[in-house]
Amino acid sequence: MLQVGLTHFLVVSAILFSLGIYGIVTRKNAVMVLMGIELVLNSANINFVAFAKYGNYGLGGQIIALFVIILAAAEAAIALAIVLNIYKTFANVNVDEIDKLKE
Amino acid sequence: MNYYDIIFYLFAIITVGSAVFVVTTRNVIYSAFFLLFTFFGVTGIYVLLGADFLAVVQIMVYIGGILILLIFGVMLTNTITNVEIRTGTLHLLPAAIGVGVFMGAVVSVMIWTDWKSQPVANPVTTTKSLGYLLINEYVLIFELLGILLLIALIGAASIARREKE
Amino acid sequence: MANTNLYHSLSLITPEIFLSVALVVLVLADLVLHKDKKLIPYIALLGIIGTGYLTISQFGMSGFAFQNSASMFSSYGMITVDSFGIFFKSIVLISSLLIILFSFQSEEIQKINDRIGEYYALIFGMILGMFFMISATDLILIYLSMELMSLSSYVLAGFTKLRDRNSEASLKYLLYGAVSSGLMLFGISLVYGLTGTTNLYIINSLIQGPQINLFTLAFACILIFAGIGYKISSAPFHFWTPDVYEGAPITITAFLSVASKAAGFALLIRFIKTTFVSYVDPNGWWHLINVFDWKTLIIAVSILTMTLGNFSALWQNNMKRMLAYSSIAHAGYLLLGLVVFSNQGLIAILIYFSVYLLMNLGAFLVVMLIANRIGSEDIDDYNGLGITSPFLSVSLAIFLISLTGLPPTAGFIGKLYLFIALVDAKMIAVAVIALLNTVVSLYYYIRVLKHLYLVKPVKEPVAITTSFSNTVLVSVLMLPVIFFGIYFEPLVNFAKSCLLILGL
Amino acid sequence: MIGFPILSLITFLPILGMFIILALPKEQPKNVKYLTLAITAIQVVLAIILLANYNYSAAGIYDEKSFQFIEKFRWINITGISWLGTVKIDYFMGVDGLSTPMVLLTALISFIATLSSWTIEKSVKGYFALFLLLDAGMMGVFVALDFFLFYIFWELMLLPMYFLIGIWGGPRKEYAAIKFFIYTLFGSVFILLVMIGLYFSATELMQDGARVHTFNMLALMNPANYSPDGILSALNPNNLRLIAYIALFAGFAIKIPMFPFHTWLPDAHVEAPTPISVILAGVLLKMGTYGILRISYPMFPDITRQLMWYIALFGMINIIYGALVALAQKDFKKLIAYSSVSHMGYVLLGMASLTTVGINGAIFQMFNHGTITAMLFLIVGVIYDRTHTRGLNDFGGLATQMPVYTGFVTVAFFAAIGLPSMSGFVSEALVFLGAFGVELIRVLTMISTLGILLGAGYMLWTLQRIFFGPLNEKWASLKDLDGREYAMFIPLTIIIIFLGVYPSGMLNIMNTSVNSLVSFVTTTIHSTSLGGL
Amino acid sequence: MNESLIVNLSIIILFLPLLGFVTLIFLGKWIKKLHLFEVFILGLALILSIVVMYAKLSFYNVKDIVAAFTWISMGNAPAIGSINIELGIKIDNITAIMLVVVNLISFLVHMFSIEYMRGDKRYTRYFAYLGVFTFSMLGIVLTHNFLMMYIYWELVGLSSYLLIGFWFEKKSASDAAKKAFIVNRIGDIGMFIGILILFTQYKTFTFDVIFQQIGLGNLPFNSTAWLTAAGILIFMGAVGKSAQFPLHVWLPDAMEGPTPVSALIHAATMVAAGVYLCVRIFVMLTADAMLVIAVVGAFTSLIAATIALTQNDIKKVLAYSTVSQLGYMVMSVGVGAYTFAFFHLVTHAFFKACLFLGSGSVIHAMHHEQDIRNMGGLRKKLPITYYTFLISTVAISGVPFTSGFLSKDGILAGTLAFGKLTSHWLIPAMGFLVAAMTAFYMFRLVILTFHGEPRDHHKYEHAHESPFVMVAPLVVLATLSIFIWYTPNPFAPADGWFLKNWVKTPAQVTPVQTRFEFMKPSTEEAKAEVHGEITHSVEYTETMHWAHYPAMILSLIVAGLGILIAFMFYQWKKISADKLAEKLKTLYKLSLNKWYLDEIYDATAVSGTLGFGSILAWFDNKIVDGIVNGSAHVTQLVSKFSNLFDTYVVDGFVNFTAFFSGFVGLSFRRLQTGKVQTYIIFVVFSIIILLLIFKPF
Repeated sequence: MLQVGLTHFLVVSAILFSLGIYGIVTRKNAVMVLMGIELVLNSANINFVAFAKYGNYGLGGQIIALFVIILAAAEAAIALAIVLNIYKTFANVNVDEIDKLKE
Repeated sequence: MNYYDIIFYLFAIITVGSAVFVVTTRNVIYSAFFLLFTFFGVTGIYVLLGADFLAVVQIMVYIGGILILLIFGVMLTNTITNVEIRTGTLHLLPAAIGVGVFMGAVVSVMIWTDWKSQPVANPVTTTKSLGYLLINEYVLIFELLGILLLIALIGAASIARREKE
Repeated sequence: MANTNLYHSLSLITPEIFLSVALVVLVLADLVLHKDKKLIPYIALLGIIGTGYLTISQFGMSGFAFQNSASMFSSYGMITVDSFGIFFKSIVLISSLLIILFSFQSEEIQKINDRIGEYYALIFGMILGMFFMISATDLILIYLSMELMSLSSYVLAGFTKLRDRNSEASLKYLLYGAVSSGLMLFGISLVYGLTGTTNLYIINSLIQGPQINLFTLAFACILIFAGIGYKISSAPFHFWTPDVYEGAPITITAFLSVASKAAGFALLIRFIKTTFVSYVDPNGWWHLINVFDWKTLIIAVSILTMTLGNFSALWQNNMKRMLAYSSIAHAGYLLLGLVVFSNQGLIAILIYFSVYLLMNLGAFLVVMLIANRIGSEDIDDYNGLGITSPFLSVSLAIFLISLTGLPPTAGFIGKLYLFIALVDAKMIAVAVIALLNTVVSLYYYIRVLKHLYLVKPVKEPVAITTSFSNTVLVSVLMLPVIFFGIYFEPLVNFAKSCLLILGL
Repeated sequence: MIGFPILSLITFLPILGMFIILALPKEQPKNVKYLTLAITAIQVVLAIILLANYNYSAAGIYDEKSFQFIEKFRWINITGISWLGTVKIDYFMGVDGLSTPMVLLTALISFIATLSSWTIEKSVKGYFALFLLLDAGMMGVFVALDFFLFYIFWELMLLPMYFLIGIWGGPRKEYAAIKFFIYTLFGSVFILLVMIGLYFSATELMQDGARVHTFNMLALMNPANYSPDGILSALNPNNLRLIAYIALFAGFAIKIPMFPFHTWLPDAHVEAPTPISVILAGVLLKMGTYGILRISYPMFPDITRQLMWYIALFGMINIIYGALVALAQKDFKKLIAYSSVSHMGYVLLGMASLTTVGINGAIFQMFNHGTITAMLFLIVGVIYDRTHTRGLNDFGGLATQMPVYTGFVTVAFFAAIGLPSMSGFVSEALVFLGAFGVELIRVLTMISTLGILLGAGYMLWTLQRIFFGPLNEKWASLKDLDGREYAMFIPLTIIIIFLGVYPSGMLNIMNTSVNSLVSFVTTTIHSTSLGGL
Repeated sequence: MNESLIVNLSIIILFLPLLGFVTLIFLGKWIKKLHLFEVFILGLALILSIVVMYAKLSFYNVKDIVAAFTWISMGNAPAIGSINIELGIKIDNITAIMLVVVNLISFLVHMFSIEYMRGDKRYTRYFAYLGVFTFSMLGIVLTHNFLMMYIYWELVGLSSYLLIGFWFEKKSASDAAKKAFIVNRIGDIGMFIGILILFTQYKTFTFDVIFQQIGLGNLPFNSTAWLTAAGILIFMGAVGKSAQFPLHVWLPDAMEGPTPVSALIHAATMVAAGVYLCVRIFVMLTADAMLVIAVVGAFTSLIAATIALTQNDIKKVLAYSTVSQLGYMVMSVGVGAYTFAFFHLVTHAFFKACLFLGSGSVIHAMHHEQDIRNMGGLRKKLPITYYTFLISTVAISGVPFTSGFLSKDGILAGTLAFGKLTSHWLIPAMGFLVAAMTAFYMFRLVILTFHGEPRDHHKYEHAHESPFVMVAPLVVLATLSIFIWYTPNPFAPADGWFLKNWVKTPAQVTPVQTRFEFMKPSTEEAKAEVHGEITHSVEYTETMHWAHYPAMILSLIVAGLGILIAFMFYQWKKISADKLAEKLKTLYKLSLNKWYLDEIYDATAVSGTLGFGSILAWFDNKIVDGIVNGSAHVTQLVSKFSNLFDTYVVDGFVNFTAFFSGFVGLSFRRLQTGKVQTYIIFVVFSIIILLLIFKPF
């Protein structure tokens, strides 16, 4: 059990994933919600890399992780631009207070 | 228990522990710094998994880029004079229940699944192979990512820039 | 990789290449022509037309591009070109063309004329993303193309920045989208872990083996479905839809409601068909690999989606929001075409989509034209417009009747084929639920008509005259709605010729 | 046979008229009215031509050869992928003894309703355009022989009806209009479903020998055309014929309207403008019973036989219930509306008998109810135009003030009561004769005869409350009928009395077909194996 | 005189009044004095009908003339064969006689009305209505089948409705008209069902065919019970039209119509149609049916007579007397005295018409005063009216040398024989009791009206004898109340030409076992002994002979007694009517208030139906509509949503799923909180749920 294998990495990733979701759901500040998203993406990346290594799937997993990292960067850029825009409009970035559109 | 294992646990604890702080601490700045540790931990895990290039990219892009971006975001969207930049939390209970169940599901999936597990030693360096793959098999995605970045650039610039009014 | 292979691949993705070039040209043009941006929409038009030409010239062509030379399944590539894909690409292109034409007319878009280059560049980004979504057969490509489309649409949803609701829409869309795609990515990673590949064809052949952990696969499937379901706004992943549709500029709302949904559907159908269908029998029935009960999932989701969409729409006072819920409901109807898992169902989806394109865009167009004039999308502000603005009101009435699915409009034909597929598959109960949903949907569509015609306005409503180009544009959408309602042979024939999904 | 496609002409002429009206300038509403009048008049002429060329001995029903004025050509033809098969839909029209009376009725009532629409002031163009569209839809329903075509026409008239009630109606018009719409749509989705089910269960033999799924009503009637595994094939042990029948019946029953689906009717009638009430009661309600006779009966003869008691039961409930509720009404129009419920019950009862006499009576009653109720609603319209009230207790003694009007009212009321020498009597009598002859529903029939009494009760009471007694001084200046109103009442009166004295004039049209229908429904067995396959 | 001529003449007779009606209705507005045309037409019809009667009775005495044509043909119906519904006429002796009776009385009433109705604002319309009535009545008389009988039956009802409600400005008149029609309809339903039974079995309406089939043993649904039922049900038509208990309540009210109308319709002809119907179906009546008929008739005559005793309205007295006499006739059919029933129908028609017209003359003279308590002493002022009235009264009381004596005596003899043969003694007892009461109340009427001192001097002063056109009919009718028209021997009605030659009891067709004992044919020899066609047993004939004299004597005694008592009370004032009334207060009140039957009906049937109607209307509005509609009550209970519901209702949004869909819609809408993180939580939970549902293990 304590012998580190694939499962260990996966469990870490699973926890990271869940924490990411938890962060996304509970944090008021939009920037911190974004942090949660980054955690989710990271956990997926760990999966890819771990699977690739233990499953002997070649470097495909790493490539995918690489793509995801790049994507995360792009997404973060856009996300922050939007958050800034929100800040300009609403003077705060509390996601739960931005609920003019509803029902 | 060998060194590999110990290092793994170390990084795993760093990763998970700081991630816990990331999502629980009320201070945004703290949170950002804990995120740094998380990313760092992930980097370590990458190294343990033999993904050296990825680890570097993780440090450069994530820690050097995204995290800085996030901190900028924090700075730009809060009054700087306010020393304690705090954030509230909401629906903790449903989130805790939902995520708890969810985590249980994910973790049990991870544990009980009979994954294919026949690790082979990675080549010492993966950079070259990755490069080769990038412009061969994954060239389409590579190009697509280029366009994606262009779009992100345009989009971010477009949305963040001040109106002339 | 042999060069011939690359050339072959490139020749199959000429429309996508052309799109990318057009995108770059747009960006450059925006930089060069920063004083006078009148030309830019025309460049965009040209780009669409060129892509359209290339797409249509691919008709009848089929093949795999970007084959994985390293794999033993080297014959299957990341991209598949087939008539099914071309159909949805055409849907996307036609709606893009119409959206660009709408943008000419939209006052919202007129106001951001100085950023028009970026606007079109982002639209092109979306189109490109959709194109890859439609034809991708590799999970990672699917994911990234979805992201490409999403990132563009996040920005576009908040593009005009005229009102709070733009920014809000864009933030909500972003957060929701990011979570959904994160879930999907996690699902993909699980599939990757189970099979060691992201290519759908290979996955298909691998999951037929006995060693696959079905629970994990189911988990992965659900996560991936969450990602796709969010794109097609099917319940329970639809929550963003009303808020974003209401908040976004109307042209983008229309675009999201048709094109992005089309891409999502194409993706969903291709994903399920390619990955989980073992074979198609001569009667056109798809036989699922017995690893995950997609049928039940989609039936449940479909019924939930249409019911939720219809019932929520009952209460809406904002036209865009009402149409958003209506589009959710329509996603539910469209899923019905998938639940039967047959070519009959597929044909129904294709027909329904063609019709949906016309009627939904038409409805949005009229709403936009009215909003241009009265500055409101509130149903209450429509009171009495039926008398003062007969053309727009009649057109809107026809579009809404078509959305309800009453003859003699094309909407009826769409529904008819869906129900034909259901009855053929002996899923009578589902058909009954769907039909009752249709009745419910009548409430809110007819409510608009009520406000247009029956309710006495408090003050004399403005008479909205339409310019010649607007009249033509509305007619172009309205006449086919009637025509296909009466004579739908060409529609069905077209759909019939677009059934090919390359697969095992 | 005539040299031109008379059925298409009679159906699509109003649509042509609609387009002309839309093109006419708004400023001269008179032109619009005259045009509509001309078109409906041409329809009447066409209907007469049709009748003049009608072959009384041709049966129709399930036999294409004995249908008349057939127009049939391929409308939709999507040829083959193996698994899809050929999809074909015909433009298939024709009339037999079932539909001809309805065509005549539709033409007549449209014409009368046009006359009655003369007082419409509000957006005349729109009104008459919708009116003509409605006209076309109704006519189409009665001449279509392809289920798909039938369904298109069936739904086509919903929307104009909605607007006609909703825009030109009374104070609660919106409510009434939407209620009408929702109810009818609710019914028609079931029809749609059964239609699709039938489509898949049966095939038609084409000229090239291929078997093709079909919407052709006549092909759907032939048990030999059902493939054994079709869900609506009697050979399929898990067939859904009973459920399909009930669904189909419900779809039509809403239109009739049959208890307990009738609640849309009083609202729609009360709120609709007079000419629309006239059309609604005169023609639209007939669509339900026509649909049952044309579609439910011959396509599901086995289930029909099985359920005839229930149909009769609902007929009885309609008769008694409608009459009793009518008795309690205080609004003139509502009373007439409930009387319609009651009278349509006779149609159901007659149909349930599955005998020549009963079904003849039922169809005849459909026609007669069309004319009589049209007249009753016109009567309400006349008084409402003048006084703007419909309260039964607001009047009194109008007979002195408006003797001619009272005369027509008396004729119409007694026709509705079923007084001999008026058409209503013959049809009611035939219904009872037919229904009583069937032992199964004899008791129900006997109870139903109470309707005769109750009908007399509410009608005469109404007559008394409005027309008799001392004149209410409020109405001392009411004018009697004018020329236009004469023109509406006289043809209807003549028809009512003519058919009362000489019912064969109408019965002969339907007789052959009804005999054929009855023998088809009572003898067809739906479990023979697929012929030739 | 050949058959077709008779048929043609009959058809002309039938349609002449209709022609009058059509002419008057359409042209009456423009042409003055058009009513004379109608009178002329009736005169013509009368002459023709006399010709027809003469021809029929002389040349075709035993042969029925039938002519028919197919009205509705339904071709070759599956499982049934050809169905042809025929209309046609049948002229037998009673038809021929009825033709004359109807036309004669109609003509006289027309004549009478010329003066009586003068000055009415709907003068011509009145004659038109009379025309349509005559037409319908002739139709009933002439028909050869049940359907046509029913058709004209209803048309008679219509004309009765129109004429009763002729002065519709009076609420009581329109009420009475409505009541008459509806009460009649109750009976008609029974008749209709009876006809339905017969048609179902025989696929025809024609009397002769049906009777022939019954005679052949082809019974409705092969059961004698159904035959009995058919007879009783058809008799229900007669119950309505002939105002038999319990449907007699309309007739007294019908006196709201003009008096000549009462004479024509509600005394002489239409109400007799019920008896005529009974006579027509006599041959198919089983013993049970006959017993029912006899009891109904007897009871009706008794109850009406008791009511007539105390009425003060001259027309009401006559009305109840009519009811009573109709009961007599019906009873007569029931006891098998077929010929006397018809005979009484004819004689009663004349003297009752005379009485009504006489009362009309009185009313006319008294300026529309109808209460006999305000009359008196009119003998001097209205001599002709008085004497004709008196003759008729004598006739109805059954005093010898009048037609009434002949027919009533026959009926009483019939009941007596019936009582003896079947031991149902109550029926003759009632018959004689009624005879006494009849004599009493009729003479009470005469005395109070014409004798003594005038009680309203003002009106008395202005009273004067009616003009010629009014008294002439009286004279004619009074003359017809003398025995000589019917028989040369005033004490032996059966010897007269009327009963001996013209009207004969037809042969029963019902299965033998269903008949009364005395209706069963005896041996061949016995049959030959009596009249050729009669199917009565020898005992019956003998009993009738036995009953003849006791009945005559008894009836003379009771009639005399009744008259005597009337004189004691009102002429000589030996006994005070008021005091007696005081003593028998309960009975008096019951009689005066017509046994409270109207009130009972109002309280039960009428308000019951109306109440049920209202309940159903409420039910329809609230429950049926409500279930589908989302009822307002549910709305209020769910107070949280009530506000929404109000807008919902006002919005015209209510529909069958209103509550449900509204609720569902609302709940769904609640999900849309506008907070994106909430949505994400939903997504997480959705995935968990989906996972729980779709776990493939």
